[in-house]
Amino acid sequence: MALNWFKFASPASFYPIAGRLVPVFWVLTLALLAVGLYWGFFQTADQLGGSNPQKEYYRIIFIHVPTAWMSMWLYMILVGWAAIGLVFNTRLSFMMANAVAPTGAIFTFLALWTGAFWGRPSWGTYWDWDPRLTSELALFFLYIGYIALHSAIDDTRRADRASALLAIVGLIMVPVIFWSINCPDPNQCAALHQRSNLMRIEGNILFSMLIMTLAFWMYSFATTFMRLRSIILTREAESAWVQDILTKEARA
Amino acid sequence: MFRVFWTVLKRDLTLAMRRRTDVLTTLFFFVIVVSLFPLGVGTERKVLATLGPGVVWVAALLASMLALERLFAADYEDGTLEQMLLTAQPLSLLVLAKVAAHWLLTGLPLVLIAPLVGMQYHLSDAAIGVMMLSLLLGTPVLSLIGAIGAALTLGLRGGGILLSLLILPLYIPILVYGSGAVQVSDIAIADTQPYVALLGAFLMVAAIFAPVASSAALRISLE
Amino acid sequence: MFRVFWTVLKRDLTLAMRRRTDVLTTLFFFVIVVSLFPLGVGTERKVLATLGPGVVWVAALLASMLALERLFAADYEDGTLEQMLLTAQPLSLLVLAKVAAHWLLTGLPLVLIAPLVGMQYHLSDAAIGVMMLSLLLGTPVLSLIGAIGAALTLGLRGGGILLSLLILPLYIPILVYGSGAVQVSDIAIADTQPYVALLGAFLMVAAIFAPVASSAALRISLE
Amino acid sequence: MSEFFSQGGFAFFVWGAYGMVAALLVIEILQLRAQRRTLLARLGRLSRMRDTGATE
Amino acid sequence: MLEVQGLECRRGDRRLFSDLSFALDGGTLLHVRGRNGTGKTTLLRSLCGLFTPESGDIRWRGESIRALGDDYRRELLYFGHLNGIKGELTGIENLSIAATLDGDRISEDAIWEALAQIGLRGFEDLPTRMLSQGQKKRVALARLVLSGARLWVLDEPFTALDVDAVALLQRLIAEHVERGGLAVLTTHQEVPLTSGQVERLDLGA
Amino acid sequence: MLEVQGLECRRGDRRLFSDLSFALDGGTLLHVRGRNGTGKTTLLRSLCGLFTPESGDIRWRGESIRALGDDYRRELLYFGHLNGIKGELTGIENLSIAATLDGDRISEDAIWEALAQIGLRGFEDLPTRMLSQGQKKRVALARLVLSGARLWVLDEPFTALDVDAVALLQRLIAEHVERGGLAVLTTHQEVPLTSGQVERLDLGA
Ligand code: HEM
Ligand SMILES: Nc1ncnc2c1ncn2[C@@H]1O[C@H](COP(=O)(O)OP(=O)(O)OP(=O)(O)O)[C@@H](O)[C@H]1O
Ligand SMILES: Nc1ncnc2c1ncn2[C@@H]1O[C@H](COP(=O)(O)OP(=O)(O)OP(=O)(O)O)[C@@H](O)[C@H]1O
Ligand SMILES: [Mg+2]
Ligand SMILES: [Mg+2]
Repeated sequence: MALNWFKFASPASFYPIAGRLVPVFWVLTLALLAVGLYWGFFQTADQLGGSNPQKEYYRIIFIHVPTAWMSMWLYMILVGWAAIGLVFNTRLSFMMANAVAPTGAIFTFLALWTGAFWGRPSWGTYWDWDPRLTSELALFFLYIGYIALHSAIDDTRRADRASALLAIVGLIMVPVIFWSINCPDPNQCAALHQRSNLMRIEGNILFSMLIMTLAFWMYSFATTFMRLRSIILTREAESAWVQDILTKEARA
Repeated sequence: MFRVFWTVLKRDLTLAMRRRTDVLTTLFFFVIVVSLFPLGVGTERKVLATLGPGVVWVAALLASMLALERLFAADYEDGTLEQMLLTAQPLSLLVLAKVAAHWLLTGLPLVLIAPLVGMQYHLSDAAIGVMMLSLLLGTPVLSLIGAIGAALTLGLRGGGILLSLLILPLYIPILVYGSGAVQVSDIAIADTQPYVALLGAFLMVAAIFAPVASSAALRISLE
Repeated sequence: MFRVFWTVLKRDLTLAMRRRTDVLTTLFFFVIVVSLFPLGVGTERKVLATLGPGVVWVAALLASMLALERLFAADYEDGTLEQMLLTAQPLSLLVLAKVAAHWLLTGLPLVLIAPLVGMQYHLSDAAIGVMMLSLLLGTPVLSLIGAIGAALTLGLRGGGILLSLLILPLYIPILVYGSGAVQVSDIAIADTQPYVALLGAFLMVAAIFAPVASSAALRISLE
Repeated sequence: MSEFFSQGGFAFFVWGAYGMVAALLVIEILQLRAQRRTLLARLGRLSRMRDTGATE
Repeated sequence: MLEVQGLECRRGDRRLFSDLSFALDGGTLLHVRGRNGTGKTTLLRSLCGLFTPESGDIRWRGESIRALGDDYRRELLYFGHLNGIKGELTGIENLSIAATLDGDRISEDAIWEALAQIGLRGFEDLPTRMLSQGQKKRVALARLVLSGARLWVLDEPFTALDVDAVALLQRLIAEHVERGGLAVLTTHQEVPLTSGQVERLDLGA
Repeated sequence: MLEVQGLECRRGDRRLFSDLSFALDGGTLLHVRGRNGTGKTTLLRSLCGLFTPESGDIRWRGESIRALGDDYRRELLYFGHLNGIKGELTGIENLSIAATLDGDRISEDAIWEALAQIGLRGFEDLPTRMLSQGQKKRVALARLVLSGARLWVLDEPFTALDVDAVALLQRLIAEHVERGGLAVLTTHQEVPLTSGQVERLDLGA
């Protein structure tokens, strides 16, 4: 069984599977985006009352929260693959980690951007040194560091392992960073930010937010697999099966 | 085991003594960066006093980071690092000894020169005391964490700026508590204790885990 | 003559585009350093607004200086710099073109990202405008002066920190007038003109003399 | 319709946020496609070159 | 004693060799040969555990060298392209630090003796950066005299050495093999090896 | 045409050679020889004006090369230990930039032609870092085909080249000398030089 799994995890067998899955993910992405956006813009109230009144700008939530979530989930996925690669020395997992990183960095940037565009009308400022914001920024730097380190090393294998280690160290540090900014004064650590609560969010809003999150998941799968295919081709360029593909492409 | 630690530590100190400039440059870099700020920000006493702790700490971060670039580089280039990987000693012990030597040569001078710098920023005596203490506890953590980055970027082109990209975000907690301690010290001295305790805790944790991570990084970089 | 300038400029830009990270690292280093300060100094709006100009300028100084380390290094290592010395073109023209390319890749991005950074420090729109203008005029001067240092330290070990010792003191006038302009802009916009005029004058002088000095330094370093 | 686009006067913020998301995602897709195309072209050329090199 | 099974090594995206197997007993010398870039250095570094092969096993006395770790490294002496000596330290200092790290307790007299034997009498306490290229290499080779390692892995040990030094090194290797030691080496120049059982391995043929 | 008088060069604190004098006319090849570290490279770099000698004169057409400056460099082509080509650029880009900097206006066709002549057909627009060591050296050598320089200074041009390339380069040098050009070169391996008037200079003998 384990042997089977490793066979499946070889680049040669994963390449065509990924190729077949990509269009499926694209269709799902478009469908979910359509539903989510429609619901978000036309099935929700224009203004929110309550303790924290919000005007139309709250609609940024439908992209802000999903991008913010994706940025963190994708980082965990990246670290997961990196760790598997380091432990089991499997090439495909490093390629996965590599393929995830740019998409994750983009989502992180988008979380920052959409958050800023939400903050201006809501808090009256684009940016503040709030712990959550700051640690999102630190996460962005970690993504960039991962990508920069990987591309600075010419030897792919060393690049894979070195940046994997960096990602793992980063994963340990992110909570520490978050906590240190959240609690800069250990004398009064009680004044923790209150965490937002999904349960309090109104049904329609919650629905389109979750649909948009799903759409971004599908989008991440699609782009990651596309990138993965390119990476596999580059790295396996001299193996026979890639040569076969190339001759087929040339004829087509 | 202690004998090995001591041998490596003495070796690195001897090497540094035989080519002295490497030590002084870090110190001067620190002093220059700290002195630049009043030029950029203006020289009002009150502004400077609020700024002081933060500036000193950021300058310490930058200085320690730039010096780290050379932590393993010389040994890497002449092949002695490779030989260290092949000895029957735990690599993380050797790394710890090298980091200790590095800190003695680049971190400790920053601690000792801190009073001078504090005066430039019109800090109170109490604040200067706390600043020295926080630097004493904080700079070793910087060296320890930075060693991981130095090991990862060993022998790469553009190493310096890449290293800072990797390491500076990880320095944030030290910066927050280090400068926090100094800022608080101006209000009531008793309050600084939790900061110091936290920095001490960071130091313990880093001293245990960073050498392990660095030696893993070294093994990767030397393939 | 313009053809030669353009060839070298295009060459360096092409090279940078073919290995993109070198460009991005400088930019991110700048952003990281700027982002560290509020964590060290505290996040009060008013403090940050006074600090902003100085911090941005010091960060620009450091970023530009660290990037300069690589200005001639790659060409030195693969021998193309040597070949440039042997062409029948005035070396200072080639140096000027290389510095121009370097500024387009590392200085201009700083100018363009300044609004974002200004926002982090809650600067007013007018101040952000002046900051961009002062960076636009000041960063080329940094690159030009730094080129001399980069040429002098070519191929030395510990180059990075040595370079900063040589160059940072020379950067002081730019720092003073650059950050001065931004600070003044918050009071009355008309007043910034003399600062801008001075920065412009520095730029003219540096553009004329720095390439000559750098090419002399290059000839010395390549012996 | 114009009411929808004005988003209660917050058009800049709402569309600024959505616009950046749309722009970056589209750019990523385009970049991925371009990357694949150049990669295939390069690898194809390399393999053809290797073939001719072998016959030389 | 040293067994290699189904070894495959890659560098970058290129496979250097695959399915390489051999077994060596005590008293053997393995001469690895091949053109530039065929992976000799990579093979030697894999044998030392400095390079992780793509697949395959390397065993020492029947156990995987990964699992053995420090116990393997205690029996190993590697001599690579770089000398591994510090230019700022004297020959004596270099060798005594190396000995401490190897876990050997060697008296200073023994080190003076070794340096004399290798032809560096009078240069013992000069910083090694003041020595010529060949003399630097000799300092590094003095470790061969001092070390009690069972397995010697030598990557092009003869470069930069003059005729006398080459002869001396050949004698050292021969004595090591006679004592039941194992040696793996690469050289480009054809050097006649005098003793014990010699095996040859051609890479990239 | 090229005259050297009483040349003395130092490196660090060591005098490499002193009182070196020779004069070369058009159609001559000077072969500089000597052991490692005797100062061959230093001499060649002095001839190019890259290294300032301690004392002595170097003249070209009767005038000091310092005074000539750009006019001398226009007639000079130097080929050192380093190839002087950028790995990120293609062969075509490398050569056309080099030509522009040399002040020659060379059409792109001529460059393609030169690369083909030097045996790089099919590799013209690959980044040169993807080429093997010998192919990289060939790209650099294509400059010899394109250049109109009168004086060639070549420092160990034959290393890393295979037999075909060595023959090609010998032919290029011979043709250059036949056309009345001047060439100064060093090589360690004895390479038979076929044409024109050959002079030899032994350093550190
Ligand atoms: C640049 C500015 C901002 C950044 C970087 C940012 C970042 C984040 C991150 C990282 C999360 C996910 C947190 C988690 O799941 O634990 C998040 C969630 C959220 N953010 Fe923001 N944010 C920003 C501005 C804002 C603003 C201005 C608002 C609203 C006024 C806002 C409202 C929310 C809400 C409601 C959530 C969902 C909370 C949850 O489910 O935990 N954010 N943001
Ligand atoms: N750090 C590296 N990154 C990527 N590829 C490398 C690296 N080091 C070596 N290689 C490649 O691996 C191959 C084998 O290198 P190796 O050093 O093992 O060869 P070798 O047989 O020792 O050659 P030589 O005779 O020149 O010493 C070469 O083609 C080289 O280009
Ligand atoms: N940058 C330098 N600084 C100080 N000394 C140097 C430098 N470069 C070379 N030398 C010394 O100058 C001497 C001559 O060097 P040079 O490179 O001219 O020798 P060479 O004859 O070309 O040797 P090879 O055959 O190895 O190329 C050598 O002894 C060397 O140690
Ligand atoms: Mg080798
Ligand atoms: Mg030479």
